[in-house]
Amino acid sequence: MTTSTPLLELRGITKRFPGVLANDDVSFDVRTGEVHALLGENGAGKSTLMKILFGLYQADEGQIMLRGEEATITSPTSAIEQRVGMVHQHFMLVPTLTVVENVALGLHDARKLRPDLDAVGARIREISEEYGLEVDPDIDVWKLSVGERQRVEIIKALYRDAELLVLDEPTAVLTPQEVDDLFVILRQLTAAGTGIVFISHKLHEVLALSDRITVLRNGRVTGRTVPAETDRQQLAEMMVGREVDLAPDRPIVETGPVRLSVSGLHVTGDRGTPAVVDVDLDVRGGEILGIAGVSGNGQRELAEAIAGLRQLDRGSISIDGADTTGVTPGMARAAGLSYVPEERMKDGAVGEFDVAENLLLVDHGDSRFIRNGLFDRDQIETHAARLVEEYAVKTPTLHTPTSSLSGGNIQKLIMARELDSDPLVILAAQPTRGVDIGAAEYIHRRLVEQRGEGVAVLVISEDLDEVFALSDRIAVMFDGAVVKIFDRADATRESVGLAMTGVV
Amino acid sequence: GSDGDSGATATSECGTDTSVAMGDSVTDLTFALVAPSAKDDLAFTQSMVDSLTRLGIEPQITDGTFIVEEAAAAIRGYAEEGVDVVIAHGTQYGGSLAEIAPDFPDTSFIWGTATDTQGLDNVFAYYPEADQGGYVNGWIAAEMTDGAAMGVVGPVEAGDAVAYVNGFIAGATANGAPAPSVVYTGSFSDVALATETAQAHVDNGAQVLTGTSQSTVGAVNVAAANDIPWFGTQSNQEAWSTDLVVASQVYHWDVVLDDMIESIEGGTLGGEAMAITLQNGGLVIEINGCYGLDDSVVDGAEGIIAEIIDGTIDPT
Amino acid sequence: MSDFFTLTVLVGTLASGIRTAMPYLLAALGETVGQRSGVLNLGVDGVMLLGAFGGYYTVLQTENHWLGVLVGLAIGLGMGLVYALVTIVFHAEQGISGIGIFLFGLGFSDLLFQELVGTPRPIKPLPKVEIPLLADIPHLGPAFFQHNLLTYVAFALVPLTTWMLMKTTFGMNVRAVGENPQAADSLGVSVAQTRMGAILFGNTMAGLAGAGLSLQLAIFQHNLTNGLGFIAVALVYFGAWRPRWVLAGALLYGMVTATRLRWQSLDIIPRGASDVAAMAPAIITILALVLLASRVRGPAALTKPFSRH
Amino acid sequence: MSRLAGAFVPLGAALLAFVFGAVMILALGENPIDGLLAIIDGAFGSGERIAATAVRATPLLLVGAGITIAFRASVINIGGEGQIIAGALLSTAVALWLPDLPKIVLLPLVILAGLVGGGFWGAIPGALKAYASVNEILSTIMLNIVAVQLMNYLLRGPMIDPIEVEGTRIPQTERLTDNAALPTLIEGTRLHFGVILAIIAAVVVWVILWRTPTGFRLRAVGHNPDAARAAGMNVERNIVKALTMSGALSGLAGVVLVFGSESLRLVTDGGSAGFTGSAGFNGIVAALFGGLHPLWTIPSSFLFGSLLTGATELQRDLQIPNALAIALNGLIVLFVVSSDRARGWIKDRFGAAT
Ligand SMILES: Nc1ncnc2c1ncn2[C@@H]1O[C@H](COP(=O)(O)OP(=O)(O)OP(=O)(O)O)[C@@H](O)[C@H]1O
Ligand SMILES: Nc1ncnc2c1ncn2[C@@H]1O[C@H](COP(=O)(O)OP(=O)(O)OP(=O)(O)O)[C@@H](O)[C@H]1O
Ligand SMILES: [Mg+2]
Ligand SMILES: [Mg+2]
Repeated sequence: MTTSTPLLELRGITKRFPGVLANDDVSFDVRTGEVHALLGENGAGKSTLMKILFGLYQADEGQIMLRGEEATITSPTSAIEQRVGMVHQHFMLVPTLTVVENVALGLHDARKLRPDLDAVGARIREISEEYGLEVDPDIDVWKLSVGERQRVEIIKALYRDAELLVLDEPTAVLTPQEVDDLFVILRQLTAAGTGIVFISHKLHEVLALSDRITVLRNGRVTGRTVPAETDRQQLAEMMVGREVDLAPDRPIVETGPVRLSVSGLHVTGDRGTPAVVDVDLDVRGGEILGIAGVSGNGQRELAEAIAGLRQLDRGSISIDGADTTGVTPGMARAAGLSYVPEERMKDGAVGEFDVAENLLLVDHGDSRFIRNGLFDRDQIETHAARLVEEYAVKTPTLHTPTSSLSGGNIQKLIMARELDSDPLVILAAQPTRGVDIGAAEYIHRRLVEQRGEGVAVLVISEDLDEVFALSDRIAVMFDGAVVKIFDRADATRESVGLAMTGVV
Repeated sequence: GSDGDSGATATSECGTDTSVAMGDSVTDLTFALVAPSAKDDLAFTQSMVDSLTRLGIEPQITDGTFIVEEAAAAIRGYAEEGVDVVIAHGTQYGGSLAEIAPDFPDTSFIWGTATDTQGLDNVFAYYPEADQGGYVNGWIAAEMTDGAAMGVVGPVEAGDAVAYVNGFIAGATANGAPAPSVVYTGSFSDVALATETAQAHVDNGAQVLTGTSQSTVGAVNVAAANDIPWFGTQSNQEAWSTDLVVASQVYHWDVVLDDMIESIEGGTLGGEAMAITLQNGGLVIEINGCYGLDDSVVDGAEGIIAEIIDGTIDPT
Repeated sequence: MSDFFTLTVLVGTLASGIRTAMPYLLAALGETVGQRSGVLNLGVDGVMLLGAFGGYYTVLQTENHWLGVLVGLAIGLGMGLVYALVTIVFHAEQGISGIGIFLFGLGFSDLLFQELVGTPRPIKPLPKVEIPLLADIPHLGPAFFQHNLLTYVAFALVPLTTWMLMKTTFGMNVRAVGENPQAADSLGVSVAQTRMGAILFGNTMAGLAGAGLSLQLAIFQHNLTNGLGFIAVALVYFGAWRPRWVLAGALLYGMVTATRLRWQSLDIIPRGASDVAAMAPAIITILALVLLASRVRGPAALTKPFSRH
Repeated sequence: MSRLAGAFVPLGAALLAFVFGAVMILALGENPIDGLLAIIDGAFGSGERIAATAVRATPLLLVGAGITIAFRASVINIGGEGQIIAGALLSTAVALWLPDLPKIVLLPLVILAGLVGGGFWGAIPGALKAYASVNEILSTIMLNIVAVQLMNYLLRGPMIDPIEVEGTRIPQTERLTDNAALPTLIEGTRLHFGVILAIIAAVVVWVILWRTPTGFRLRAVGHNPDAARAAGMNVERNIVKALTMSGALSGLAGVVLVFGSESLRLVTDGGSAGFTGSAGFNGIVAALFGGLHPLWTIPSSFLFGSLLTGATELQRDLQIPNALAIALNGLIVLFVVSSDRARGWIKDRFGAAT
């Protein structure tokens, strides 16, 4: 570590949103060539702080110092000009544009008639090669996998010669292999002198990558440390402010009858190619089946087919013995399915609806909530208040628009809704992606609880820690097929990891 | 009033202004006019404005009220204001008038085009026997074309338009022409459709065009561009094309208005429907001096008009 | 029926369909660019009416068609500034603002017409420009190469608009802000400026379409467009935001209109069925879209105002 | 404080629009004050005029209430004109066929027919959108054209007043039976039962949207069809439902326009506006102006109703073409929607409330 002026110094940053103090007198610095990790629960204020740095928000109080001088950053353009780059938590890509176009956006003054896409493409290939960021520059972004999109985001920043690179939860959507690749790239960058802010909820990543760690809670800095002096347990407790149980107890449960059965399933993906190929699965009551696999190997299509959201080409599905092949989502639910979709803001909740309404999204037709043909508002309030309480959903009121909750809290809300309806089968896709440690622990506990009540649980996750923490059996998907099903006792990270690459 | 104009055709000196000059005032009654299109549309509404002008009457005008509800409000408003005579110049206003007129027994309402007064004794109705002029126009057209095709640009297949068109067909075929081709565009106001319709007729070989409604202004342009003679109706349409408008059947409502005013001044506020016809001089075939129609044709037309007037010819 | 398949009639129908399509095409191309940037403008018809009156009145006064066209363009540009102010600066709801523009254009063009002109007086129509050599090709010449200049302009603008959208910096920015304005903004592309540019383009085209209509018809009167601008907006959806499909839609609408009028003229459609004939373009457009079954999604940010917070 | 600002911003904006209007009136050589007074007098000058204003607002309110359903379900319904006509045609047909039924039976039947006619005309674009991916802006605009021609056809053919066949062939029905007329509320004015019907409709729409599972589904589908589908809702059916309900209310507006009119008959002038008074469009303005809230659409419709009736007086009194009033309406819309803050205020306070 050097003693010279830090690359970046944030001094006493305060940012208020209506009713929320998102950052409260936060100070934070980054030196050249280091990775400084920013940790905190969902809603702690990490993204807000970084958006201020990137000129998307203006701080109410405080200063930004870049290379020792006070900087005014009023817009992303001025951030980019001052060589600050950011890879956003939610991808900032235009899906209908090609990779080159996405990179070229904003590079060219609109007064310049045509963007020199050839030159941009050439430079992208150079960067790709230099850092091993493989991606086809001429492909439309909507055709890319999540990992590839991530790479485009990084290329965008590198293309602009960022000296300070902010990565807001870059690993949330990556496979373990992709995470390793990313770390190689980031280390290369720091070696070249780039300063990096790294935000993640995955503590082992933080410990592996960063030079220093700062923890935020409720908008305030609550701890600063370095990896050598701490461990996962301690970090988790710094974040959450209480003791955290990282692996839920899984009591032994008698398994019941088969509740979910999939056989000979073939499904076509969005690109018209086979996405699920001849999959057979049985999940019994009282058992958690984890599906591991690198994203894009048919997990999403499998989940959607079971939930009735995607047409299937061949095969059959049954829930609790009832044939649900090709039914509507409503019918699948009627048969006893609860579904926690992968993209929670897109498929799981209605952002404009308030918390109480989202808790009613599935069961709104239930006679409990209706009196004389109209909604019984007292019942609805009571129901919502109970779920918010039981599932520890942090929300100012029951009538707060759901979109203003943090990701973790939205996920808890969806869990509350889905688990409360006495399901026979729970299908949970990426249940804790982007969710903080505290909330993830909570969600895991709830899923295990359902298992204890004899529910069949199917968890799809790219996070091997999660798969191992929850599953009784682990199925590995590769290229649309289930290549292997492990008993928990026989599974090791290595054997599962190998199966994920198609080697059985 | 039937002793109005003596001749049923009037040939304008080429180059004269066809706009109507203010006549000597015939009455002290106050007038208001409510009409669906613009007061200077060179068609239906203008025919009434011109007629009033000839009588030296300057009415208060609410024009462009194609929305019946609005027209009704205006009609009622004028009656409330104490205007003596309110002219509801739109067939579609009749229903509203049936409600309004009884509320104002001292006001006289004049309504057209309509063939009856709906049993109201303070309502006069007026209508044109438009088939008469249509017949004459058709006859002249046939005389000029020698068996060639003719095209008619119609609006919606209803109302006076049908009478005029049917009269035109009758006149043309009676004079040995093949039946003119008729297109109803489905709109009174769509100029683009009227224009393309005229063009379609021309492409299909039409040597003469006619049409009715305010949308035909576009069709006149097509006639002009292709050097094809045009026959007009409702108002004198020479202003649209000085050279190619052969003749226009012009509505001289003043003929019946005159009679109505007489009645009103005599204390009878309505109860009668009056037609403008070639007989009473309310329909005038105004021939464009600039077109240079052969005198023989004009004479022939005069003959036809005389036969319609004396009933030898039934134009329907 | 056989009458229709004589060459002259077919040629006339083609020419008529192309003429009819011109104002639709111009307006719809403009609206396409606007919508690609995320801005819906339901006021196209109003802007067209203002452009139509401006163009008409200029020619009435000066007899100079190109001045008329210029005035139409300028009026479109001016209305574009108004619309940009309302929707971009004030973030007003786009649907309702467009209807405001429509009502203003409908009323104001009529007001000006009544005060300044009164009686509809014809002007000299836009002259036909015969393309050398091509215009002389039998049958094809009269159908395709004997139109007024604006018609050629409208057709030429199809590839040009595609080029602008797909190849230029402006077009790339337009597509980006229409799909994901946050992403464009995060790279320093000004969402406001880009949308402003697209709105100005769209409205200028609407003004041009209006002037094109009145100069082609050589007349103006109350509500000359008769809802043409609304159909132009509909054609953007028909064309799924792709200029060449918008062209296909405009041509389809124009050709069906031309054909039905000719079939009525030839008595192929009997006189009593005039109303059914008048429905045909609308119904056929819908049916064509059903058959094409295009499931193309529109710009994701369409009608959504952008702000960072 | 912010509430005060909220109330004054749109008023200020409307005032600014009137200043523009005043400039136009001045340019026409008239006194703008007289103009304003004429508008006020025309809209509110007497009991009868207030009644006329309410009657004018009625179809706007009905269409507007329907529009709130459609727009809340994210369906852009530009087809009000066609749906009004469809409702008017079917209800008129019922009154023509069964003129002898007692009022107590016929009137509800006529109202039902209007709902069904308009609902059917709305269901077509609904089904096209849901099951054939045809954009509803396109199909509703096109169906307006079809409805007008259908009306022209029926009124000059099967439904024409028998007298007219021999007479001047005016495309209109005979005067319909009084048994189908909407009862007058206050003798001597035109205020009729339709006004109450419209207010009831607006309240019912509000109840449906925010107090019933049906409305809940419509709104969920409107905000996020993906989440709605994943939660088990039938997105397609809800799209059809939204357009059907929206169309049905426009159809009811058609009933009110025929059976609340003085003429008690359906007449066409070949286009749609002559009959509808452009309520299909003005209703959209009223609804959006009311923040897409059915209850706020009530005052909003009355505001536009009063502008429309006021404009007639402006023309009658000062001979100012009513084109000016139309332009002024456009300006008011533009100025008031631009006073964004006020809309935000209304939304915060009432729109999000359930
Ligand atoms: N634009 C905004 N308007 C209002 N409140 C906001 C806005 N953006 C963030 N917030 C609130 O500010 C707080 C901090 O949010 P922020 O996104 O910075 O959290 P985070 O630490 O990045 O959480 P996560 O781990 O879920 O990404 C939260 O309470 C959030 O709801
Ligand atoms: N999420 C849900 N939870 C419970 N019941 C539902 C749900 N969605 C739909 N239903 C029920 O399933 C049936 C089909 O629903 P759909 O949304 O298609 O509306 P619908 O049958 O037209 O009902 P309505 O007219 O009452 O809205 C209805 O009976 C409805 O009550
Ligand atoms: Mg964050
Ligand atoms: Mg139902």
